Amino acid sequence: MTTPLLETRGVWQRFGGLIANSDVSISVGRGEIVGLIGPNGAGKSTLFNLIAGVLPPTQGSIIFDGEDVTALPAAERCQRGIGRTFQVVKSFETMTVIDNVIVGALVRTTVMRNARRKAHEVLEFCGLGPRANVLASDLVPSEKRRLEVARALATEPKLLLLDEVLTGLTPVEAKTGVELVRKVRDTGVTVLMVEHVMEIVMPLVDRAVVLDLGKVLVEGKPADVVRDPKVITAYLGDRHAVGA
Amino acid sequence: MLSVHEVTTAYQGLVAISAVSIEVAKGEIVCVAGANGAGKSTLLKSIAGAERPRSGTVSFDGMRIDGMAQHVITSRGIAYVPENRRLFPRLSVRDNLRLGSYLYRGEVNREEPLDLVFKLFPRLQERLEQRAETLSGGEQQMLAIGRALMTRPRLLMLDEPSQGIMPKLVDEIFQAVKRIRDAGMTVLIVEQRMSECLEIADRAYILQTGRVLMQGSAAEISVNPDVRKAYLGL
Amino acid sequence: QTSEVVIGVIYPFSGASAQMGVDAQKSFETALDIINKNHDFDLPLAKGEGLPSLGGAKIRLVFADHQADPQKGRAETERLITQEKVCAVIGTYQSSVAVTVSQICERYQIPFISADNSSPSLHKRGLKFYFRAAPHDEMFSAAMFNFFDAMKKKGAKIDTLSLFHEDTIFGTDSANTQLKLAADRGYKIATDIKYRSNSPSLSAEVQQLKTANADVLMPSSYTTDGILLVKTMAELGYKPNAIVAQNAGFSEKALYDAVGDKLEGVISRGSFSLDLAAKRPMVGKINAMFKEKSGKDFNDLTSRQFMGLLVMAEAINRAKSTDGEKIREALVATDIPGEQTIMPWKRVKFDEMGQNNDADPVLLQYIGGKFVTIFPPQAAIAEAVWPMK
Amino acid sequence: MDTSFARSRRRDLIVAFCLAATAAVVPLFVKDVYVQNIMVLTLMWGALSQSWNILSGYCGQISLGHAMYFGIGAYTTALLFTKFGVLPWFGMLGGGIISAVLAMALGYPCFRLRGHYFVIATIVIAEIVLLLFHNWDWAGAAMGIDIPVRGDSWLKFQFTRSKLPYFYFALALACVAWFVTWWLEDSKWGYWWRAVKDNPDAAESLGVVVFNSKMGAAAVSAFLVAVGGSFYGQFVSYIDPESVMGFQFSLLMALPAVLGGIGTLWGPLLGAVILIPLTELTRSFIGGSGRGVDLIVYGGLIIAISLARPQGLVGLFSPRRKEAAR
Amino acid sequence: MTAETIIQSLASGLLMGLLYGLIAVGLALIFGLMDVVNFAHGEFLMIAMYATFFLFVFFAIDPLLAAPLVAAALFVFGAVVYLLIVRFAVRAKANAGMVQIFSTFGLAIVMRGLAQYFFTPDYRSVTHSWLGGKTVSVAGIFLPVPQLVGALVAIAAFGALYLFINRTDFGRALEATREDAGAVALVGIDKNKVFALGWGLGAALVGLSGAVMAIFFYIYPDVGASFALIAYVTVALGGFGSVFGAFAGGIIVGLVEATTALLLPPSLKAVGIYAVYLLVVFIRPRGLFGSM
Ligand SMILES: Nc1ncnc2c1ncn2[C@@H]1O[C@H](COP(=O)(O)OP(=O)(O)OP(=O)(O)O)[C@@H](O)[C@H]1O
Ligand SMILES: Nc1ncnc2c1ncn2[C@@H]1O[C@H](COP(=O)(O)OP(=O)(O)OP(=O)(O)O)[C@@H](O)[C@H]1O
Ligand SMILES: [Mg+2]
Ligand SMILES: [Mg+2]
Repeated sequence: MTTPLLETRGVWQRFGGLIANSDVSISVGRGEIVGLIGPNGAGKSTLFNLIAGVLPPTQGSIIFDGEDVTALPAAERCQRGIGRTFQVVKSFETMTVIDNVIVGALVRTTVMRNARRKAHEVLEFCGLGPRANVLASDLVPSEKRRLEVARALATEPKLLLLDEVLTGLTPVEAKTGVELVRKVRDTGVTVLMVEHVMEIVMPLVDRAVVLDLGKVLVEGKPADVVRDPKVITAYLGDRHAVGA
Repeated sequence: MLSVHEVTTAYQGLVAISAVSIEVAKGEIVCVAGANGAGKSTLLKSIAGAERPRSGTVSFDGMRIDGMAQHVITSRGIAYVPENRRLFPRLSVRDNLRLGSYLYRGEVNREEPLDLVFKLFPRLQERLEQRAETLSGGEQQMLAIGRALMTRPRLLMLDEPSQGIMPKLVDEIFQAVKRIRDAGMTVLIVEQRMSECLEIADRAYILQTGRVLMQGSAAEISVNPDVRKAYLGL
Repeated sequence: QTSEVVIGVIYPFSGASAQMGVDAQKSFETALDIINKNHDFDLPLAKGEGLPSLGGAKIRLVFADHQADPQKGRAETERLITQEKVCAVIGTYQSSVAVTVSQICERYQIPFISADNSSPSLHKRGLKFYFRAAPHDEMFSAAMFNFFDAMKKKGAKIDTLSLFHEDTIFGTDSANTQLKLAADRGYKIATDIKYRSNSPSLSAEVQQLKTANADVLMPSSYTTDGILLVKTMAELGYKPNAIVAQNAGFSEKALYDAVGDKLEGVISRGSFSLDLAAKRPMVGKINAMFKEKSGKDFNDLTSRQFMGLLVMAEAINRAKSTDGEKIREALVATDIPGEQTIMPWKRVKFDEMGQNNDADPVLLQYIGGKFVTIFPPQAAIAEAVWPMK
Repeated sequence: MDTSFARSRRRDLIVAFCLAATAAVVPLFVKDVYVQNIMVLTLMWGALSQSWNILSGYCGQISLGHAMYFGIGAYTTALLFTKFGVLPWFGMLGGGIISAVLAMALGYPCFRLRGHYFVIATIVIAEIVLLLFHNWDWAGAAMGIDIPVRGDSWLKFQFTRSKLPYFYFALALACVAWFVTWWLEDSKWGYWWRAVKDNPDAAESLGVVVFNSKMGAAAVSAFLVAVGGSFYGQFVSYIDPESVMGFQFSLLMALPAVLGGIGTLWGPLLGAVILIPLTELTRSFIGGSGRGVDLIVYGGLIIAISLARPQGLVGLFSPRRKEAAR
Repeated sequence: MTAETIIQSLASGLLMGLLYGLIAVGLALIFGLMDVVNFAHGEFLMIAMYATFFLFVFFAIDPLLAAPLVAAALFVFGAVVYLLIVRFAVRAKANAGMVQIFSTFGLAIVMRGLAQYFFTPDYRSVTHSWLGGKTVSVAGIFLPVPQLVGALVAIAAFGALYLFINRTDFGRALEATREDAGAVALVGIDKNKVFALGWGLGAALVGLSGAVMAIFFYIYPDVGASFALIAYVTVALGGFGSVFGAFAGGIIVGLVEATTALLLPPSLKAVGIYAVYLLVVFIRPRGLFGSM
C-alpha cells in the first residue's frame, strides 16, 4: 500500500472554550474499514465534519488522496471522493427516496438517465428498492439511515464516512448491515465508521481508533483495543471487559 | 395500570399495527421488541397520543385516554421519549430540562427530579448552557430521557433509549431504568438490544409486522429458541 | 332612438385613495340626478328629463374601479367601451391612470373627459379624444404667482418660497411648474422638498422647512400627508407666514376636520368656491343636493367631477348621437358660458388640445371655518388676510 | 420504474402541448377584448409565477422582490425605445440580461442569508430600486414613460386595438417558462435546487455547490421575469415605477404558484388560471361599489385556498403526486 | 445646516425610532420570537387605531384611557385570529412559510375590505385629546408630547416583554413551541393555548401602539401599509429571537431615517433604513442581536 487515503495531521477543533478535537492525527489506508469509537461526546462526529469539510479545523490539516484538502469546501471534497452520512439524518424530506439518491449520483454524471440508473442500483444494493418512490419524510428512522448510506454511495466515494448508521437494528438485522458494509468495501471503497455497538464493530473493522475527550486514546486491532484497560474504563464498561 | 386493547393504527391507510393488546402493571418494566418496521414505535405513539388509533382502546389507570390530546396524556403521567428525541434544538440544555417540569411551574419543588437526572447523566450538568442541537448524539439522547423524567411520569415510555449511547452507558441506562422503576415509576421500553433489556425487564412482548407474536415473562422469552434465533442471532 | 346613454366613470374605489372614488361617485350621481330629472337650474340639461335631442334618453353611469393602477384603468376602460358600450368616459383622479385611460379612448375613438386630473402633461400628448374642462396645474400655479405679484404690490413681503411636494405625478408635476414660474417671476426657492407619499413621519422634512423659513410655504400634498404635515409643523413649532396650497389634500373636509384649527388663514387654489352661492343661488342648492348624498360640501374635486359629467352630457345632447366621433365634434364645438356652471369659470370652450383655457382658477382662504374666495379680484369676495393668523 | 417516470414526463409534455394548442385557438372564438385581456393577463402572470417558482419554489429562496426584475425589464425596453429608438425586441433581451446579471450580483451577498432575513432583504432591495426610479428624472421619475403608440406593428410590438398579438406573445412566454421548468426539473439543476431547498448541508455533502445552484436559479428566474416585464410595458404602453415595481407585484407573482402548488411544474399556471380571472372579475363586477366587497371576497378566497390546500391545488390533479405519497 | 437642525432632527429621529419600536414590539413577539409571519400586522394596527377612534367619538374616551381597552380588545382579536386562521397555517406541513405569508396576506386584504365596508374609506382623526398637539420645548428643541408618551410606552412595553420572555415559563414555552410545535406535547404543553396567548399578547401590544398612534396620526383602511414594512425591517434588523434587538432596531431605524433625510432628498429617506438593514445582515446574517 502506498500513501494512506486519508490522513489528519494534528487536527484541532474548538467550540468556544470546549475542545472537541485536540491534536488528532489518524490515517486510513486504502481499502480498509476503520472503526472510530469512543465515548459520547468524544469528538467523533466533529472529526467527521472536519474531514467532510463542514467546518474548517481550528488548526491542523486534512490530507486526502495525497492532497491537502483542508481549505476545500464540502462540495469539492465530495467531488474528490469523500462521501459521508450524518448522525442526525438529513434527508431531503420533500423528495422521494430515489430523488434523494439521484442528487448524490449527479456528482459523477450529468446525464439523467445514468444518474437514475445508478440511483436504482444503489437503492437495490441497500435494500431500499421497494421504497424508491416514497417521500423521504415517510421513512422510519432506520430506513432514513439507510437512505443516508445510499445517497453517499451514489456519489461513488473513495472514502465513506459512516456515522452510526447501524444503530437501532436487531442483532440479526445488524448482521445484514455488517455484510452490506463489507460489500461496500469489496467494491473498492474505504470505510471510516463510527459505531457504538461492539457486536458490529468487532467483527467488521480492520482497525479501530479510540477517541476520548477529543484525543486519540488508543489505536490498533479491534481485539487488542477492547482489551485495553484505558478503553474499558473510558468507554466499554465492565461487561465488555469480560465479554471480549 | 396501562391497558392497550386491540389497537389498530394506520398511516394514510397503511396499517402499521393491527389489533395489538398489551398490559402493563404498576411497577413493572415491560419490554417490547421486534424487527425494524414491526410497529413498535407506532404502538408507543398510539399510547402517547402522537398518533390516533383507528380502533381499539387505550386505558391508563382505568381511564380511557385514546383520543385525548397528546399534551393531556402527558399531564396525566405518561412520559414518552420518541425515537428521534424531539428536543428543542436552539434552546439550552437547561431550558430543555426546565420545560420538562412545565407542568409543575410555580411549585417550589419543581426541580426535584433534577437530582436523579444529573445522577444518571452527569454530562448534562456540565453542559447546561449549551444549545441542544450542538450536543453530541449520545448527549442528546441523555437530554431526551432527562427531560422526560422532569415531567415526573408514572409511566415512562422509552423508544430505543440505548441508540447512540456508548456501551458503558448502555448498561448504566438499563440499570437506571431499574432504579427509575424502583423509584416508583412504571416503564414501557422498546429496545433492539433485547438481551440487555430482557435482563432488567419483568415481561416482554414481541411484535411482528404489526401484531403481537409472543408475550411472556422476560425469562421465558429470553430462553425461547425461536427468539434466540430470530432476534438475538444466537 | 336610444332610450339610454351609457357613460363610463372610472375611479379608485379601493386602496389608499378609495375615498376619492366614493366621493366622486356621489358627485356624479348628483349631476346625473340633475340631467335625468327635471330641475329648475340654469345649467345645461337641468330642465326637462334626460337628453332632449335624443328623445329624452336617460343617462346611465357605469362605475369601474381602477385601484390606482394604470393597467387596470386600461382594462376597465376597454371593458366599459366594448362590453358596457359606453359612449364616453370620465375619470380618473390619478394622473397616471388618466394616461392609459385616455390612450384607450383614443384607440376606440371614444371621448374622454379628464374631470379632475390636473397634471399639465396630459393634454399635451396630441390626443384627439381628450378633453379637460377644468384648469391644470400650470393655470393653478400661475394664479398663485399672479396673487403673489398682486400682494407684493400691496406691500407684502414675498421673496422666498418653500416647495413641499409628494413624489407621485401630481406632486412632481406641480413642483416642476412652480419652480419654473418662480424662476420666471423672480422668486427665490428657499427649499424644495420632495417627500415620499404616505410617509410614516414628516419630522425631518418639516424641520428643513422650518430652517428654510420661507415667506410662503407651498405644499402639494394629498389628504393623508397634509394632515401629518400640519400636525408635525405644530409639534415642531413651525408657523409659516403663509401657506398657499396646491389643493388636493388642502381642499378635503377630512383635513380640516383633523387639523382645521391649525389652518386658520391657509390659502388653497381651487376651481370652486361655495361663496359663489351668494351670486348664483343654484350653487347652494346643488351643493345641498350633494351634501345630502355624501355628508360633505362640494370641494374642488367633486365640483370638477360634477362639471365633467354635465359638459359631456351637454355635448352628447348636441351631437344627437352616441357615436364617438360625433360626440367629439360636439365637444370641440362646446361653448358653455360661465354662468351656466357651478364654477367661477368664464366659460367652457376647448382649445385644439382639448384644454379649456377659460376655466379660471380661484384662490380660497380658510377663514372662520370656511373658504372664501380672495383671488382673482373679479371673483373675490374678501381681501386676503396676510400673513396668515 | 424508470419507464413509468419517463412516461409521466412525456405525459406532462403532451398535456402541455395540447393545452397550448387549445389555448391558441381560443381567441379565434372568443372575440371579446375584455375576456381576451383577462386571458393575456392570466398567461402573463402564469409565466411570471412560473419563473418566480424556479428560484423560490424549486430552489426555496423565497423572493418577494421580483417586481424589481419585472420593472427593470419594462424600463429597459421603454427607455431604449423612447430615448434611442431601439426596438422592443432588443430591449426585452437587454432587460433580461441586465436582470439576470443583477440577480447574480445581488445573490452574491444575499444568498448567505437564511429564512426571513433573506425574504426581507429581497423586499428591501426591490423597494430601494423602486425609490431610485421614483427619483430618477431621466427615466421619467414619477411621471413614468408614456410609450407612444403610432399604429400596429410587429416590429415595434405595439397594436392599437387587437389583443391577439399580445395574447400569442403571452402564450409563447408561458410556454417557454413552462418548458424551461419542465426541462430543468429533470436535470442536474432541478435536483440540486430541490436538494438545496430541503437541506443545504446535506446537499453540500453530496457535491452540490449550494451557492452556484442558487445563482443559477436566480439568473434564470430574473431573466424570464424581466422579459415578462418588457412585455407588460408594451402591453400597457405606459409605465411608472409604482405600476411596474410596486411590492404588490412581487406578491402577485408568488401568489399563483403558492395557490397552485409551490415548487411544482403545473402549480403556477393552475394558480394563475384560477386567480387572475377571479381578481379581474371581482374588481370589475363588484369593485365599482366602492365598499370594499371585492377585497373581502378576494382576501377570503386566498385565506381559504391557502389553508385548505397548503400544498397547492395541483395535488387535486396530479397522479404523480399521489404516487409519491403512496 | 445649523447644529440646532441636526439636534432637532436626531431628537425627532429618536422619538420616531421609539415609536417604530412600539409598533414593532407586537411583531417582535409574533414574528421575531414565535417565528410566525403576520402579513396583517399593519392591519392590526389599523383596527387598533379605529378602535381608539370610535371609543373617542362615541364614548369620549381619551386615547390614553382607551389604550388598555384597545389592548384588551386586540388581545381577544389576536387570539381569535390565531385559532381561526394561523393555527392551520402553522400546521401546514408543505411550505409552511408561504402558507403563513399568504393566509395572513389574505387576512390583511379582508380586514382592509371590512374596514372600508364598515368605516368607509374616509380619513379620520382624533381631533382633540389630552396630549394631542402638545409640545414641550427644551432649549429650542421641540419634543411633541404624544411621541414622548409613545416613547415611554415603547420602553415599558419592551421591558415588560423582555422580562416576560426571559423570566417566565410561558416565555420559554413559547420558544419551545416555535422550535418544535409537535414536541411540546411531550412536556405537557398545549401548543395552541401557548400560541393563542402569544398572538393575543402580540396583538395587545399592537393595540397599545394603535392607541398612541391615534393621538397624532390619521386613520383610514390602508393606514397600516405605511408602517408594516418598517416594522418588519425593525424586527429583522435587531435579529430574530431577541426582544432587545427589536427595541434597538427601532431606535436605529428612527435615527437612520432622520440622518438620511439630512443628507439625501427626503423622498429617499427609506433608502437609508433599507441600506442599513442590508449592511447589517450582510455583515451579521442574524441581525444585530439575533439568536436565530
Ligand atoms: N457547535 C458546537 N458548539 C459547542 N459544542 C459543540 C458543538 N458541536 C459539538 N460540540 C460538543 O463537542 C463534543 C463532541 O461532539 P461530537 O458530536 O463530535 O461527539 P461524538 O463523539 O460524535 O459523540 P456521540 O457518540 O455521542 O455522537 C460534544 O461534547 C459536543 O457537545
Ligand atoms: N410517518 C409514517 N408514514 C407512513 N408510514 C409509516 C410512518 N411511520 C411508520 N410507518 C410505517 O409503519 C410501520 C411500522 O413502523 P414503526 O416505526 O412503528 O416500526 P418500528 O417497529 O418502530 O421500527 P424501528 O425498529 O425501525 O423503529 C412501518 O412499516 C413503517 O414503514
Ligand atoms: Mg456523534
Ligand atoms: Mg421505531
